[in-house]
This record gives sequence, structure tokens and C-alpha cells, in this order.
Amino acid sequence: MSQNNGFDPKIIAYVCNWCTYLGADLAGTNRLEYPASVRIIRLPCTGRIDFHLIVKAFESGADAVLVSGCHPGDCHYTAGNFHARRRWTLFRALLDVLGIEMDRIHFTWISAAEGRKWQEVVTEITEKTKALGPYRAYRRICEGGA
Amino acid sequence: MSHAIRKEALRALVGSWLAEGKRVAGPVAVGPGRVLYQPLVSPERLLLDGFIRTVNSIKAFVFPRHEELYAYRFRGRQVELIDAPLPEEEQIVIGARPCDAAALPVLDHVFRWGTPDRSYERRRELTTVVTLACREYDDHCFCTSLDSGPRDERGSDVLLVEIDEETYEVVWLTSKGKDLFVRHTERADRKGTIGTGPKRKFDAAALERFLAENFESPVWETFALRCLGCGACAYDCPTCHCFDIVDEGDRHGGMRVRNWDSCQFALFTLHASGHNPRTAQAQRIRQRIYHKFRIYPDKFGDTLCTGCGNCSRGCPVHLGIRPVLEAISALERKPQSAPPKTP
Amino acid sequence: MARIGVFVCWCGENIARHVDVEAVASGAATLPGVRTALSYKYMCSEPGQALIRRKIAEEGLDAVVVSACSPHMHLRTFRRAAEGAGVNPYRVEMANIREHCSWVHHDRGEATAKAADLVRMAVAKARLDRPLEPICVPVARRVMVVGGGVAGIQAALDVADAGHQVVLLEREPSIGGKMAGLSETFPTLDCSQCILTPRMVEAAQHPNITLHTYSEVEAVEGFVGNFRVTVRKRARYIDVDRCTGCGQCWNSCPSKKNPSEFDYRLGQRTAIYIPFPQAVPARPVIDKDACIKLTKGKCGLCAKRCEAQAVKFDDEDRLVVEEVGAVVVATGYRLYDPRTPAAADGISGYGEYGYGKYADVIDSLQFERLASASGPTAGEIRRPSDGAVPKSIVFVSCVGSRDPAKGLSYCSKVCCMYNAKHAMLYRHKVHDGAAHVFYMDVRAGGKNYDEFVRRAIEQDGARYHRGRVSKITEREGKLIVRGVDTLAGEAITVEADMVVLAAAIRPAEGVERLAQKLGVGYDAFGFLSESHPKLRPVETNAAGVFVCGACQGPKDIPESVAQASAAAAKVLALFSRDELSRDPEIASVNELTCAACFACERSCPYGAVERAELRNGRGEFLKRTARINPGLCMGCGTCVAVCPSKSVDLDGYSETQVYAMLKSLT
Amino acid sequence: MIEALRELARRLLAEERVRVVIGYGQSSPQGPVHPLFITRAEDAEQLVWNRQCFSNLTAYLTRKDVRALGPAAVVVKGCDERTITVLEKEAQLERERVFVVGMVCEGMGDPGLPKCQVCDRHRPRLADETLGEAVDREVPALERYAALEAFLARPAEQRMAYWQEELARCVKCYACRQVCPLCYCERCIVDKNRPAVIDTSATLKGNFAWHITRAFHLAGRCVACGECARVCPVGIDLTLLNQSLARAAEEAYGFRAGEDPRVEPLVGSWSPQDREDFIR
Repeated sequence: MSQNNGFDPKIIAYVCNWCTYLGADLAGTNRLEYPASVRIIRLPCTGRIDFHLIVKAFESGADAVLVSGCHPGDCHYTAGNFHARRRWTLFRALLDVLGIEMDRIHFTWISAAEGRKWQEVVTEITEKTKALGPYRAYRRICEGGA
Repeated sequence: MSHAIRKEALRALVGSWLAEGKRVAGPVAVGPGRVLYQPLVSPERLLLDGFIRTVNSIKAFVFPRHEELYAYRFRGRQVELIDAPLPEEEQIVIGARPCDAAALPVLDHVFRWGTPDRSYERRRELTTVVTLACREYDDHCFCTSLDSGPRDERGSDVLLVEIDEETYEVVWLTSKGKDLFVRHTERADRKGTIGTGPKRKFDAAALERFLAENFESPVWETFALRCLGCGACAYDCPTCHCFDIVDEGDRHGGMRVRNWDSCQFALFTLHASGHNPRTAQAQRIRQRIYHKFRIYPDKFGDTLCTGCGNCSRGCPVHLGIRPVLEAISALERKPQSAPPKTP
Repeated sequence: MARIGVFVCWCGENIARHVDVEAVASGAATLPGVRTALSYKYMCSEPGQALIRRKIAEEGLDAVVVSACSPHMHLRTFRRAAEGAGVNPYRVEMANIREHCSWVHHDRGEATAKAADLVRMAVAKARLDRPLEPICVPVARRVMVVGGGVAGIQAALDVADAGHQVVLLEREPSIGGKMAGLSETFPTLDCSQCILTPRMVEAAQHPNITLHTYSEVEAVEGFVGNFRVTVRKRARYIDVDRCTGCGQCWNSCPSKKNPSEFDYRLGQRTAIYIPFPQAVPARPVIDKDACIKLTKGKCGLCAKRCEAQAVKFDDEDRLVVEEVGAVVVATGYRLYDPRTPAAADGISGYGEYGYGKYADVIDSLQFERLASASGPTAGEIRRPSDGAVPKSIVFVSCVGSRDPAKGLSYCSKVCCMYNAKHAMLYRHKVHDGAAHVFYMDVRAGGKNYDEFVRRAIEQDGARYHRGRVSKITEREGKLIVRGVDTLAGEAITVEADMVVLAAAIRPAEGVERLAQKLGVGYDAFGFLSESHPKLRPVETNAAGVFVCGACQGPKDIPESVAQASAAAAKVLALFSRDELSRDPEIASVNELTCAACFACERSCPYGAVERAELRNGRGEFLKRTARINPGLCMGCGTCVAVCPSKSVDLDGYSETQVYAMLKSLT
Repeated sequence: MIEALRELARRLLAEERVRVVIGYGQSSPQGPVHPLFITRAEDAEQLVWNRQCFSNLTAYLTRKDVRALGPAAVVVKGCDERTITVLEKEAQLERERVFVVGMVCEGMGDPGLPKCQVCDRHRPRLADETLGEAVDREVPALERYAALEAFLARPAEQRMAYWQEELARCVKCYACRQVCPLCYCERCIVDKNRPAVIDTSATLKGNFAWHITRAFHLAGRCVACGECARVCPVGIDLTLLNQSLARAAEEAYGFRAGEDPRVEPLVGSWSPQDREDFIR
């Protein structure tokens, strides 16, 4: 992991319990290797994932955030991901105007069957985040004082 | 004879302070029609004319809105406490208003009372206040009603009084102030002159009488309807000094910090038990007036207000102290039977 | 402060190979709230569980973190173990250091560091777990079986015989599935229809079975014990209740030349038809694309002939809601189509075999119809092109199977057996015919299976060539099959009259959509995922949904039937309870701070938020508030996300817990 | 218009249809205009109406001490009245307890505020009684978001730098929150301390968290009355944040907060067709 000046990105993944978490389980069962950069926080549903969690992840030093759940129509709770999708659409607009680096916030639908997609997504966002480097702008915010 | 400095020379002097690495703060325009005391990055941004006063006050330079008290670190199952370093940088506040500077001795009473506040003390020592006497006033100004005025010298190290459009008279009031200016002034044969300040807006003696007897008066409720319960008045006030202490940290440790707080917030007095002794805005407004004009005076023999009017100037609904005191003063003049005018 | 025990599992070598479990345990021991941390070879084994119980007693633990596999695998196991020692089961957390770590990160340093992080997160969460009591909900003792093939019929009958209601759903006009079209079955060569048809009739007539044919699952709501399944009953254009099945309609239908689905296009049927004579229900459907009345507006001969007046040209799809407590998926398989490459699946196809190009290259299910007494040739082996009796047939194994380069990586499992059967049946019917079988290995594991293959070779003279077929061409009415015999080490060419391709078994069309509706996982090939390949082979990760038959993986009839009975047994176990206990990880409102904006109410998928009033001890109104109905809340937490003042929280995934986990990563 | 307003206030109070009229007052002809509460018919002459009537008075409709007075009449401009729709949808007021006095408005401030330049609601539509005559003009959505557009034309790093500079001034006086008619929570999330979702410190970190939260809590709700930015003592232009969300709502869902009382709130409803081009 040291090809990028030893920078190991810290990526927080908020995933739903029923699809993406199981997708990641499947990646494990199938021994699909990927970078050890992601720390999963398991939540019941993408509906539970609110914008504070994204902000908090950056405050906690994340270089990127992944939010992932069931494909539309597959929500274990029928509509949690539809609610979430609408909120994210709006939230992204806000982050954009603030100049938050949108390349550091990823949204995916990964089903319980998509172990390979999990592997691909984690690999890709890890590479992308490595290329971007540490999220210095948010670190500056956190260390900026008053 | 007096000491004088030309305005360009003053600006150059500010530039030289900055060049020496000193922290300098003064009025800066941050937006259309909005002037705030801000740390200066260049002397050009310093604003000396063209506004009545800033919406904020200079208290932030001795009592910052956010201050680290000490750090804590987890060492296994032990907690290690580390004192926050005391400030070391000298700072100069230039262009302060007399009503800002006069607030410093008022704050001193609080922070030097009992156990002195180390970081406040240190900041006071490191800070030199260069005050600019007022030539203009607005409806919000009421310093004269509190026996202060446009060239009140309290709290200042240097007082600048305009002689003409080009020149200030420099009055050094402390050795710290003198050191800053002594080699940069010229001798002048004129002194700066200014007016008598804003007209008196209420009778302080009447206020005293009213507060002695009207803690339970319904008048507080009429003011409270309009108040939105934000903290703009307290945060813009040069003398308000309430704070909240919280811990902020991560798994390795963190910081115990002190942040400004305001008695106008609904949860200011919320107890851990869930009880809140001041549930109504009327109680909170009353508290603010009583603290400034009765509780603090009883304790320290001074008033917790310099009449700057910032509480009204920054108020979203133009309330603040002056309208309240005017109404009270009017009540005291009138027979008690008449109900207060709707604010 | 919590008293937490951390138990790090080696999972044999599974975790310990890539994660330094000792380092993870000793690191965990220093975390706030942790009283004890140790590792053990197999934490889920009985000695492992006993270790947890003993430590709970010794150390007075009130919370447990097991650092092992996925919580979907063993959280329940460890909750039970901890509960047995007096720890509230909802104060048990798992750190998934196997699926999410040791199996996917092979750098020992990185894997160990991540495992330590995962444990720290789990400890941070466990520290804040509240003890909870399970919620009880009643069970609807009614099962839906999706798929009316042999597996579905078996599962339906087993449950129905036990006295519970069954809703049997079939996409085709008749139940029976693939087995209804088979000729004779290995290794006994008993007639497929003879053994299946009585079961079909039994299912149709069973008082506890409601049959929906020509129907599919439209939507699924609810949860174990309380599913609401919306069924789309496709327009049949026949009033099934009126129809007597007399046959006047299909006998009079002028649109006769429609390829028969049941005969895999080797035969023809009318536009109004029953798929095969023994169809259940014995009620026709109208193929709306073939019907002259429905396409051109004239004809209507069938309606005129129908004395029961059962033909309804204005029929439309209907949606029916069935409330069931469990679902059994038995949707079976389809054959891989060797013709066309499927780029999406990474299959490049077997164009060189000429399937679809040469009429006499057919697949094995088509051969079943040729060999079946009820088939288009009445059981005589005649080739499709000219109806001649083939004197030489080549059977090609593994078309699509076991071929990761061009096809599918898995073995379709039943082809070796039916190839032998086909060779045998052909030789029984065409005594002078030559039966060539190209194979890679002969996989004949099973009772009397190998003997059956030996019989085909030794008694019935099937000629087995070990090797693949490389190309099939046609020359002067003959199919030239070029292959290799790897045992002889030579290329061989067989001139054949007919070629039968043992195409791979794939899950039925559209099973992914169904799986998504049910919340069941499936693998890259579309086979449904069981909960555990060994210990929970017919359960899925969606509670109350079970699988059996070929939808879960290729299998033969005996296995499918065994699995169906197993699924039925699981359903019956579920139905043996009056109520189910549900995880109490649900939302609750801080009614004092709730602003009563009811954003939660608008976002709740279950209508679990109620508007309530808060009153003091004297009954005086204080404020309005949202309130969660714990019977309806399923714990998705959408309300938490939309609550502006964060006055709703979700047990098990509370705000404090999530933030504590984040903080543990700083 | 002013006489009609005073007359209406007098009538409403005299007939006891309302207990309080929430309007605008002015202590001196040059002094600032401020909210005014009239509880006696004879005080109605204190009401004023001019180009300085900035406040969105609907903020008072949810206040406990104002509600305690009884049924209220409130003076609204076209921009303000939209909050009433939102408040009603969110179960914060019973429409029948409020008498809405609509004032036809030619714009506030001199020169007019930016929001007034693109106003398409000079005449209130939902009021119980509307005073004054004027015609609305349609404003193309793009024009409404012109300031936002211009800001978004800057590169992301510059936007970030801008906000770092602006938000560094925030002292967390919460005037933006308190003045907002839609920030009616009794216990704001920033005051929640278990867990503390947002740092209460007025550090850059705490200020970003706060302003992200304040703005996003108004997603699909903010009616663009602009009060938050107007009252900010340190002059932070919060309308840019609000506008970004309003425009996203309008572009993605054709939704404008408070426009149509029949439409369900944006957050809390969904459609399977909602766009998701950003989701992989």
C-alpha cells in the first residue's frame, strides 16, 4: 500500500445490513481480495444513514466516505433507500456549494449477491482516494480553531 | 501642546507592527455596510472612518469565543491532564471605541475576582488598546445615559482624538501605550475635539428605583414577546462574559474548552436534572437587565454595560437594552397605573 | 462502566492465517470497559461457547464482543451462548474479522491492523448497548410455495398434509415443471409422468392447497410470520371456474401452428391450449399473441364452441394479496442456450456446435420429449429435420458447464446421468443405432448411479469417448462431429444423424427479481444463496424464506424432493410456534424533546409512528409528540435520519453508538 | 394600505376574532422597523407598513408565549406566507387559529433586497385577507438562482476557501436559527449532548457542522425569506446554502417549498423514478 508516499486512505463505509453488508460478506466467502482501507459501520438500512454521519466521518479524519445499500426496489424495509436517495440528492447540492470534494463521497447500491461489485468499488475508491491524497481541506477545518 | 499623528503615519505604524510580527486587530469591512473587529492582515484594510461602530466588540481579544482550558490524554486507563499553553503573542487593538475599551475594567472585576483567570490575565497584559474617540453616534448609542461618553478613557492605553481630517491627537494613558507611539508622533499645537456624545436616553436613577421593586412586574412579558431568544446581544456586547465549558475529543483524548454562552438561550439554565429555572423568555430578559444593572453593580460597584448599543444594533428585531430601559424610564416618569406601551 | 469480554476467534486457520489473533486480543484487553480478552481456535464450537460462558461467570461480564465471522453467520449463536450465562443477548456484538478481513486482506500487518480497528469499533458499540427484551408477534400459519415443479409440489404437499394452508404459485399454465416433460428417470427408468402426475393431482385437490397457475409474485411486504405477497394472476382468458376442460375449444382452434413450449418447440399447439394432456389444472389458456381473435379481432371460434361460456376475451391480469407466514422458493431451472454468447455473463457461447443452425442438433430436454411416450413423436426417436430415425447419435457433455473460459464454471451435476440414460433409451428403441457420448469425466455419485452408467456402457453398448467436441458441421445430411479422445490420444470424427447437447443448468428466468423482492441473496450465476451451505441448506438470510430444488443449485429429482421436504420441515417448525420473537432493535422517541413535526411519520415504511399527547401526572396537556408503535416498527431507522432534533433513536444502532464507533477509529 | 391594515387589525381585535395582531412597528420615523404585538384595538394605529418591514413575522406563530395569547393575526408578505404552508404541513399550527393578513409588497429595502429583485409573489395568495393591488411577474428559475450560479462558477477549492473565511467569523449566536420560522424545535440538535452531534464550539469545525446542519434541516422547507442571512451579525451570506438546496429540490423534483399546500413535504416522500445519476 505504499506506492503513494505511504498514504493509506481512511475510508468510512456506511452500509445497510441486508444488502451491502452481505455483499461484503460474499466477497469474503469468495475470497475476493481488496485494499484494507475501508471500515464498515453496519446500519439496518440506508434510510438510517443521515447527513450527520457523512459530516462526522470527515470530522473523524476520513479521507472518503462510502454510503451503500440495497438497489432501488430491494430495500429490506421496502422504501428506506428511496428516502435516503432523495436526501442524498439534496445533500450533495449543499456539499457542492460548500466546496466539499465530491470525489470523496461515494454512493452505491450493492446487493447481497454483488460480492464482486463490493470488491471493485472498494478497490476503485481506494485508488481514487489515494490519488487525491489526504483530505487536507477538511483537516484544516477541524484544526482551524476559532 | 500635544502629541499628534497623521492618519497615513498611523497606517504606516500599523504596517510596521504587522511587519514586526505583532498581532493587530481593528475595524475591517467584511461585507456591504458591515464592519467588524477582525485580525488585520494588512494596514490597508483597517477602517478608521465612515461607520458608527462595529457590530462586535473587542472583548474577543481578551476573552475569546472559544478557548482551550486544558487537554486530557488517555494513557491506558489513566487520564493525563495537560495545561493549555498560555498566550504569548503581543497584540494591539487599534480603532477601539471608548465603549469597547471601557468594558475591559468591567470584565477585569469578573475575571480577577477570587481565583484570577490565568489566560484572561495574560491576554490583558499582552494587549494594548488604542482607542478612537467618537465623533458620530446613532440611535443605538447611550453611553451618556450611563455617565460615560465619547472620550471615556477607561480601559484604553492610548486615546486618539481627531484634530482634523488628516490628524489625530495621541493621548497615551499607560506606559504600554506610550511605548507604542512615543517615537512616532509629532508635536502639535492643537488638541483633538469632539462633541458631547449622544443625547441622554433614559434616567439611570429611575432605572435603579424600578429594578428595586419590579422583579415580578408584567412589563417583562411585554418585552419578551418580541425577543427571539438568540445570543446576538450577548455576543456583540463588550461586557457580557458568560461561558459554557465542554469537552471535545476523540479516543486518544481531547480538550476541555470554554465557549461563549448567552443567558438569552432557552437552555442556558437547564439543569442536568431536567429542571429549568428560567423557562420563559421574559425571565431571561429580566435576568439580563438585572445582572447588568443590579446584580453586578451590587457586587462590583460598577455597571455591566457601557452604553455601546450593540445589543440593539445586532438584534434581529432591534430590541436590546436601550428600548427596554427607555420604556422602564418612561414608566417611572408616568403614574404607575398606565400600562406599558407595547414594545 | 461496562464489563466487556472480548473473544477473538481463530476460525481454525481461516482467521489466524492472516490476522495475528493474539495481538488483536491483547490490544483489545487495554480498551476501556474491557475486563478480559482472549483468543480461541473455534469460538462457535461448544468448547468455545463454554469458554465465553465461563468467562462471563468468572469476570462478571455484562457485555460480550466476539471477534470472528459475519454477524449474519453466528451472532445468534453467540447471543444464545451469552444469554445462557446471564448476559442480555442484545449486549453481544460481533467484529467481522473473517469475511471482512482475513478472507479479503492477505497482508498480515494490514489485516491485523484492520481487525484491531473492527474490534475497537465493536467494543465501543458494546459499551453502549442497552439490555433489551425480544418483541413477540403472531405467526400466520400459511405458506406460499413459489414454483410448482416437483420440488414445489413436494413442499406444498408436506406442509398441507401437516394441516397448514398452502398457496402454490406456478408461472406456467400447469404445475408439473420440468419433470412433467421428462421421459424416464435415472437410475430406475421409471416413467416420469407416471410418478409425478398423481402428485400434481393430489396437490390440486388438496383441501389445504390454493393453486395459482399462470401467476407470478408481484411484490412482497412484511417479514417472517407476516408476509403480504401480491400475486399477479396473468390473464388466462378462461374462466377457470366455469371451464370443464372438455377440449372443445382447443380442438376447434384454427391457429394450430404455434411452437409448443412444453415440447421445447419440437411440437406444435393451438392458440388456446393446455400445455400437455395431464396438465393441472386441466384448464386451457389463450396465447394472446397467437389468438386470431385477440390479435385481429375476428374468429372467436372457441368461445362459440364453449358450452360453459368460459372464454373471456376481455380478461385482464389480476392482483391478489396472500398473507402468509413463510415462503418456499422452488423456481427450478432452465437450460443454458448454447447458441448465443451472453456478454453480461461472460459466456462466449458454443456457436461451433451449430445449435439453432442445424435442426438435428438439439438439447437434452428436447431429447427427453423425443423419448417421451407423450412427446411429439409418441416416444419414437425421430430427428427433427426429416423425421427419420437416427442411426447414430452423439451426446455431448458439459456444454456450458465446467468451462470458465467460455461458459459457466460449475458442474451441472445431472448431465452425466441423463447422458447415460439417453444413450440407453436410444439403444432400447433403436437397436442398431450407435450412441456416442463425449465426456470430460463421468460423475455418477449416488445410489445405484455408477451401476447405471456401467449398464449403459456394458449392457447397452453406449460408446464413451473421453474428450471434448471441437466442432460440428453438416455434410450431405450428416452431422460431422469432430472431437478428441484423450484416452486414445487421437482426434476422432463421428458421422452422426443427430447431436444432443447436455446444456448447463441455469436458474429459472427472472429469479433475481424474485430474490430481490424476497430479500434473498443469490450468487453470480443467479442461484439463490442458502444461509449456510452445510448447516442451514434450505434457509436463506431472509427469515421465513426457504429454498429447495434447482433454484439453489443444479440437482436431480431425488435431491430436489429431499430438499423440498427439508424446507417443509423448516416451515412446520416455524408454524409450531404461536408467536415469533422479533429482535427488539427498534426506534423510540424522546417525547420531551420531540418537536412533533412528524417527519418520522411521513418517512416510516410501516406506519409505526403515531401522534400522541404528553400529559403530566394530573392529566394536563403538556405537548404533542410522535410515538413509535413497537408492534409495527421494524427498526429501519429512517425516522432517526429525518428527525431534525434527533429525538428518535434506534436501539442497537443508536446515535451514541455510531458516533462512538467513529470516534474509536480516530 | 396602512389605514386599511390598521382598520383590519382594529376590527379583528374588537370582534375578538383574534387576541393579538402580529405586525410591524417603528419607535421613531427614522428608527428601524420591528415586530409589534397589538393586543388592544386602540393600539392598532401603532402598526406601520413601509419598505423596512423585513421581518418574517410567521416566526412568532410557533412561540409558546405568543400562542398563549390566543388566536393570532399575522401580517405577511408574499414570501413570508409560504412558511405558513410548511408549518401547517408539519403540524406546527392550526390554520384556523391564525388570521393571515396578506400585504401586497413591492419589495423591501432601498434598493430592494436581492430576493425582492426576483420575487414572483408580490401578492400573497393564501391570506385570509389581502391588502393592496399588484401583479406578480413570473421569474425564470435561473434568474432566481443567479447568485448561486455565479458562486458555483468558482472552482471548488475557491468555494471551500470562501466558506472557511466566512464561517470563521461565526460566533454561534444562533440568530439565524432563532429568526427562522421553520427552526421551531424546542431542543435544537446543536444543544443535544448525548451524543453531541455538533461541536458547540464556534471553531471552524463546529461552525461547518452547524451551518451544514442548519441548511440541510431546511432542505425542501426553506421558503427563501432570507431572514437568517439578514440578521447575521457577522454578515455570513447563508442564502447561498439555502439556495443550493432549493435549487436541487426544484431541479430534481420540481418542488418549491410552501408553494402548494396540497403537495407533500419533499423529505419524507419519494418516487421510484427519483434520479440517481450519482449512485453507482
